Amino acid sequence: MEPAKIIEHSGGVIGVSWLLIALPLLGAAFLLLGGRKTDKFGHLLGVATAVASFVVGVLVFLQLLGFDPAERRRAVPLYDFIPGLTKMGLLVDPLSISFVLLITGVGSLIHIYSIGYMAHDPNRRRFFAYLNLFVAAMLLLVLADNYIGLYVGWEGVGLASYLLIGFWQHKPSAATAAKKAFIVNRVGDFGLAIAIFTIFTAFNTVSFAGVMESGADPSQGTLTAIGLLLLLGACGKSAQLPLQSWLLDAMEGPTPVSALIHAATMVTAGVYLVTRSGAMFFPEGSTAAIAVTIVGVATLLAGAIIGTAKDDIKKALAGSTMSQIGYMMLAAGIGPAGYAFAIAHLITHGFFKADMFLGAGSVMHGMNDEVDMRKYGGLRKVMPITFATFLVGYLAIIGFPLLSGYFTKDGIIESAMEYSSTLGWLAVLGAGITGFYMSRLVFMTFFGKKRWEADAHPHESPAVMTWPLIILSVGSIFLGGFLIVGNRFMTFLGPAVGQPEHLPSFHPFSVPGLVTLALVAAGAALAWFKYGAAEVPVTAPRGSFLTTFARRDLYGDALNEALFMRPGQWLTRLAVFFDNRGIDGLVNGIAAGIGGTSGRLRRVQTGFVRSYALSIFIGAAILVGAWFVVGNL
Amino acid sequence: MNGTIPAPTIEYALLAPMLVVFGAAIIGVLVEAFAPRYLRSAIHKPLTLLTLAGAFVITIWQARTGIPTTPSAMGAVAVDGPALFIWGTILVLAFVSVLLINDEGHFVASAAAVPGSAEEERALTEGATHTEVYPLVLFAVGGMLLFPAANDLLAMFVALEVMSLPLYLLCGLARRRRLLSQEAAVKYFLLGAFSSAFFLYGTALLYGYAGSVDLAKINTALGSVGGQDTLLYIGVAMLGVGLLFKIGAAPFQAWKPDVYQGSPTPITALMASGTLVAAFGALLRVFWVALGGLEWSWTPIMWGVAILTMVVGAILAITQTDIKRMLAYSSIAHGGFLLIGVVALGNNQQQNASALSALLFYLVAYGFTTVGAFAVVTTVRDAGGEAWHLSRWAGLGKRRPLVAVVFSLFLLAFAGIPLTSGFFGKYAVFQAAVAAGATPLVVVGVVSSAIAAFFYVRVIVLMFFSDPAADGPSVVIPGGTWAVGAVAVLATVVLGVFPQPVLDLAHTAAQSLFVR
Amino acid sequence: MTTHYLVLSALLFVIGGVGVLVRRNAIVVFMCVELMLNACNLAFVTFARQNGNLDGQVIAFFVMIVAAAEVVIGLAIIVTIFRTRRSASVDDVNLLKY
Amino acid sequence: MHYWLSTLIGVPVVGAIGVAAVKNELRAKQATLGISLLVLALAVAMAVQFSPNGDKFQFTETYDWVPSFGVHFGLGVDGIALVLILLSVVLVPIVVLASWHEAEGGKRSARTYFALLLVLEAMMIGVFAATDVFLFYVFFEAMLIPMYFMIGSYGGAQRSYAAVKFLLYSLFGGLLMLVAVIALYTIADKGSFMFSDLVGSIQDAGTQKWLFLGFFIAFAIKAPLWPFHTWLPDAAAQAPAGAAVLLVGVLDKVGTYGMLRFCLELFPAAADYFTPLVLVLSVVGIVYGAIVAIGQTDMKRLIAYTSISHFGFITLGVFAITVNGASGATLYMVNHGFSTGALFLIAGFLIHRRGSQYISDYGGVQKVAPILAGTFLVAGLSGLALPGLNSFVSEFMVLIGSYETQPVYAIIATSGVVLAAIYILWMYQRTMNGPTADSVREMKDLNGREKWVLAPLIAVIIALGFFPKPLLDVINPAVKDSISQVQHVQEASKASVAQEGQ
Repeated sequence: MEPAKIIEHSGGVIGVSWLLIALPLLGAAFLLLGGRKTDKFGHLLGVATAVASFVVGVLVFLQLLGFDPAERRRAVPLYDFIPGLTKMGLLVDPLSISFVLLITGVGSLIHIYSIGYMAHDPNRRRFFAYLNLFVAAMLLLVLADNYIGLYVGWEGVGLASYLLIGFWQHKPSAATAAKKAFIVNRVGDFGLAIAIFTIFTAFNTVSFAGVMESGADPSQGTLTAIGLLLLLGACGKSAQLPLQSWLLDAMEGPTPVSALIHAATMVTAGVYLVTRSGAMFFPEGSTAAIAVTIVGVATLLAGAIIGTAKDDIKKALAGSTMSQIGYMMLAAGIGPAGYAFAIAHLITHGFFKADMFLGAGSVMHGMNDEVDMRKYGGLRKVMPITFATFLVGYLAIIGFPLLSGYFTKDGIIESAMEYSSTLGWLAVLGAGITGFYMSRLVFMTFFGKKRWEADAHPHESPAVMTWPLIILSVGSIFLGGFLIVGNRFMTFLGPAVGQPEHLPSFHPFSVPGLVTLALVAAGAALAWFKYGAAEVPVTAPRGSFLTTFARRDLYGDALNEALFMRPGQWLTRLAVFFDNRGIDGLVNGIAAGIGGTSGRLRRVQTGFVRSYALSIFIGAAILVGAWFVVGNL
Repeated sequence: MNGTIPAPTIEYALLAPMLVVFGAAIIGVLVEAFAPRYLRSAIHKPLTLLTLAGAFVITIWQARTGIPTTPSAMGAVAVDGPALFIWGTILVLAFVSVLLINDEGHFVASAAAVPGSAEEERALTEGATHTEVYPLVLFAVGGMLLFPAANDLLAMFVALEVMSLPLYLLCGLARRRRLLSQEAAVKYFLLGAFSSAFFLYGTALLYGYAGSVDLAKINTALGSVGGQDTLLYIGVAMLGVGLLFKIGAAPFQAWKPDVYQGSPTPITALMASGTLVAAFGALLRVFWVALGGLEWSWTPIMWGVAILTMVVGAILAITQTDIKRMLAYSSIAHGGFLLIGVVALGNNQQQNASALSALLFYLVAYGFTTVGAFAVVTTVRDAGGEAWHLSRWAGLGKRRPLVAVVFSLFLLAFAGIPLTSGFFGKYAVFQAAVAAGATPLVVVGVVSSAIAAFFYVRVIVLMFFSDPAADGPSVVIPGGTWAVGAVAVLATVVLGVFPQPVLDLAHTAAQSLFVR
Repeated sequence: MTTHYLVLSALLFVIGGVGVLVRRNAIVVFMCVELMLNACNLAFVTFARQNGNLDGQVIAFFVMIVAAAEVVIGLAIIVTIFRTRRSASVDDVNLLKY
Repeated sequence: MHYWLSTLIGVPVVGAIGVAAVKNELRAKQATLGISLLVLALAVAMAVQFSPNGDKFQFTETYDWVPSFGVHFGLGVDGIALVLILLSVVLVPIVVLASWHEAEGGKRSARTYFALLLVLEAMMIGVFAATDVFLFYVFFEAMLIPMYFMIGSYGGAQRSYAAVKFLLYSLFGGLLMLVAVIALYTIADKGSFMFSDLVGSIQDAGTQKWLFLGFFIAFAIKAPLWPFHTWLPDAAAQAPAGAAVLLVGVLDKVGTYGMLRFCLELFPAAADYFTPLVLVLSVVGIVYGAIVAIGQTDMKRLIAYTSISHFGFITLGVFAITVNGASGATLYMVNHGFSTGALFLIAGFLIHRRGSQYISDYGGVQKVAPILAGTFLVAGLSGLALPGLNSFVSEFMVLIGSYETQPVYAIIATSGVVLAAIYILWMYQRTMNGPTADSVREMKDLNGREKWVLAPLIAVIIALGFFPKPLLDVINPAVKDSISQVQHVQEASKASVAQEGQ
């Protein structure tokens, strides 16, 4: 089934859906421009705008549900953005509203959590301003009805991510990580930008509706090129190979940021992009779509491997995020059969990963911002709520039966199997590794003996931080089943992204499903033996070559450094040298040459009257000679 | 053959400006001879100024009553449109230069006294002055008037000498740095005499070729005489040497820096403006009236000379440290730019008129600016006279902003920056040359302009962007110099913003072309 | 027939010119210039003969007078500088250069 | 007959004379600010009367100036000129305010500085408003002089070297252009320098090429296009911040404006012929400027090199010969004026506080001066064309426009987007982030005057980022008109190729 037609809409809540973006944007502007005067209530205002946006989102959702499924794609024109190029408008459809609810919902929870987490930071107001800015940009990203609008949001979230990763900019590592995230994202944006150029050149429009309905029939090559370029953009934003390297460093940001941006929402923008463009540029079985699945699988394995070796709790979770997004990409590459699973997994992942990140934040909050899991241990007793919610998230991610992750991930694996058994089994393998590294994380943190630093006094976090955890863990438990069972989500999403002819049926005991469960269990057991039952050394053992390989992010940074940074620095020095000595040297050289000529030539003016007379004499002779020459021509 | 010689007819009215100047010069000599010493200065100053002003008024009157189309004085002098224009220009420039000369302190107390001797000391304490300067200047100006108007080569030779001989003397009369001044005089004299010998020999050969020294007849002969090309070529070349020497075109430019540097600055101003104008007038007349038929052969040579002159002038000026010497090289470069205009002369009537008017405009513009520049040079003084070394000018913009701004204006005009007279001058000449198909020459011209701009700009840098020295030079602006500066500024700005009236004038003058 | 006179005139001119270049004494240099002027005179007179008119001969008179005037000026200048420097060598006057 | 444009030029000229005559420095400054605001008000009043789809040139005034040369004092604006004039008149009061304490301490005359500023403003307006090629040239050259004095008298340690280099380089280009101007006049043989008379007067392609080169080199030096750029870092680094803003923000736009107006419209065939060359220079400039910028240690030099990169985008847009490209380029000229202007001004504030231009002398400024750092970041992000800020719209339009006809160049140019992130963010990190350096620990945040300087710039940067339509509506028709000439040539040559093929 093809995606439904887009209908222009005005009136109702959908007609003012721009409020979704405007509210947090105004919040950000007010907090940034208001300065210190707004310090007192800044965080509350930040939360209020996010929640208000969520309320609007719910109302929009409800109005949308009121329409016939085939009429649920509503375009809301706003204004003429770049005359001759594009108008700005919003597209409210099942896909975008799913994101809206995730972003504003999880976003609101994280806002609330941050009140507690950032309570002692002198710049809390600014933090909330940035969070609001992020929410606005992310909503623009998913709501824009055209690629340029999407691009604006796309880079906008990049900016917010930059600001938030570098929020503690006085730490050089944070500043560097922020810059790195932005630059690597820009590499992806380079692809996205060129994709948009190509789209405009081929279709003479950049709006989704325009592209879908345009009569233009560009060549297959063009379409593939657009697809691959979009994929490059998606890789940047979603930390997929080969543009994954920024995500682990991005953990320098405050933990709510990691939860909101680098787990639940922004990093999934690549999945959104692929899904949104799916019908147009990633048709089933096309080169571009295949590339998407390969990238997805490669990343899900790479992320999982990295996750196994990290001792930094946030980095381990970041590796996990990479890996989970790899699943989503894989699903998104499969086509209509995978879209619903991709987005559903995205949503459930948003819940359980945010849950775990916030949980990790809660742990750090109680442990003097210690992130090394080797210095945790046995925390389940001192932080019961954190532990409980974290455990829910953990079970959800490893796919413990009947929890959210179980349904969505299994859906992905099933559809991948159907699509290509190789990819499917690789995905199963990834699930097994997930079982290992997530268990390792949980055991090292909450079980075993205390390995705390002397001055650590772990305690449970305040209610403002634990309540969001509780709400998120509830979502982590039930959301998956709600969405998947009965193909509820697939039929909802269908009008927006298309759906397969035959809706899949859910087999709780399929072969791959059982194998997955077995592998996960094995992984968890291995983790128990190594990290639960055994003593965990406080300093990391050297480990094998493989461990080092994983610890060093599969040498991704080393590769970047060898391939881009070193040659880049060398090129920069060369260019500066060339500019100073070569081009400017030439300019100055000409000037110096003329000056030198002058200095030498003026010596001819000897001051002797006889030599002057000689010059006249010779001049006369030359003149006579010249006249004869010219005269006899 | 009864041996009667018919009395020549002389159109005294037409020659009046010249005659007035010469008459006044003779009166000046008589004043020197008979008037008591203390009165001389008081007589000379008004006399000279009134003479020049009067001659100018007569010139204007003549121009308004109608420009004659035939030569006067039995064909010896052609008072035609260009000549009248040039006369007017020279007279105004001379007037301005005399204002500069009037101010005390430029001339030696007693030229005969050995520098540093007791004799000189006495002359100084007595307050003696060389009032001979005034008749000498008038003679020189008279020569300048005759030079471009001379319609035969003999008259031209005589005019050349009448113009040059007083200048040789004037060059040696500087009050300060007398050794340099005397050296300038010797050099100028020897080389000038040397070059006029070439001029004369060229005249002789052309006389031999054409049977006449009348310019028009020489031109006629070009078409009719055959087989005498050797005489013609050598003659023309040698004539050219004499003329190019006077305008300071390369390779005959060597005297210019030395003489400009050594001479008393007011005299340099007179030479740099009046002599240049007169010499260009004569050059144009010779090449246009007498050698117009030979245009195809002198144009390429003129190209070469023009290029060489521009390049040498511009490049050598860069490393100069003496302000007057730098201006001398600048004058050489400008001579080169003017030669571009000469090249633009052709056989097409319309084109000739525009090239000629361009040259005339350029001469006016350049003349005023250069007088103004030298006037400023006289005002910046050290204990030992003018502050000649460029480094002494550092920070002048801070100490005396007005003087520095005025000087900068002149320098920018030299550089040809828009909204100054120099720009329109250059533009006019370049435009004429492009119209005549001499675009490559114009390209060389603009490249030279760019090089030349460097040393003008360098002086501005010194004046404004460098910090003043603790013992910087003092600035003394006597009344006459002040007036000169004002006139030059006015001319530079007005010609740069509203050039049309003068262009019209030059155009009218050029429309009639030189009388053939 | 007149060719010989012309050749002589040319020779005189060149001798004068070379004299200017090689002699150091200012007076001698100046005399060489006079020699060149006289060479011109000879040429004028010769050409007058050749062309059959009197212009050349008349010009010669003009030239003589101009030359005389030049002598007056020239000697005045040379004498002053001799008095100053006690030398009439043109090579000694080279303060102004470059 | 209206007198809008001559009034716009006349007011600052008269004002400059007045300011120079005022003895009291404070009065002089206030007067300058008042005059520049008056000019701004007048310009805005004029702009609202502009009708985008009306005549090509509006508010025209034509007087004979030098009839012998066919020169007119001809003024008039189309959309392109109008937005650039608006840019100029908006920037001048800002610069006046920013330069309030320039030349204080009595060493140099502040009155002169402000008088020069007003003279420069008049010339900037004149150069964009000139409809007579000769008049354009006059303004083109004459505007060098006030800028020369501003750099040379009020600049940094190397100021005289920089000023001379700037002047001579520009003068050289200008003189080459003069030859072309003369030749244009002569060959066209219309007896007039009016732009409207000269358009289409040169038909011969060979002649067009030579004339094109004459104009183009002058504009390429002015713009500055690689490899004629080396004067800019010196000039911009040495100029006082206010002068640097006008130099890079407006003066250099004359070059790109000239390309669009004169090179394309007067010599369409040559423009078509030279397009590949110009495109190569543009993309080299984009990448090269960015890479060299990354390697700079001096803040102002860095900003200057980023401008070289940005000028590459502008010329790329102009010579893409598409409406989007050229409109984007025109909008880019305006946007770049604002964003680089802001960068220079903020860098100037920083340098004024710390007394060093070297990036390494800073660090952690954000902690002590957050507002300063924030504005710097916004300006910087505008410099790297972040969506939502003004430069994005123009850069995207340029790229999309050039991609339509020149995909390869557009792709290479797009890599500049990545490089821009590197040079801006790295500079920001080194100056603003990290532990606070001892030398900046006492640094004050922006004061009231400085906030007033930056507020309008930041507001414009953001407003144009979301709502560029008012400018684009004015620019688009004018640009269409400008490039249509070249498009005709391209179509004709395509048609002839097609014919040969048959």
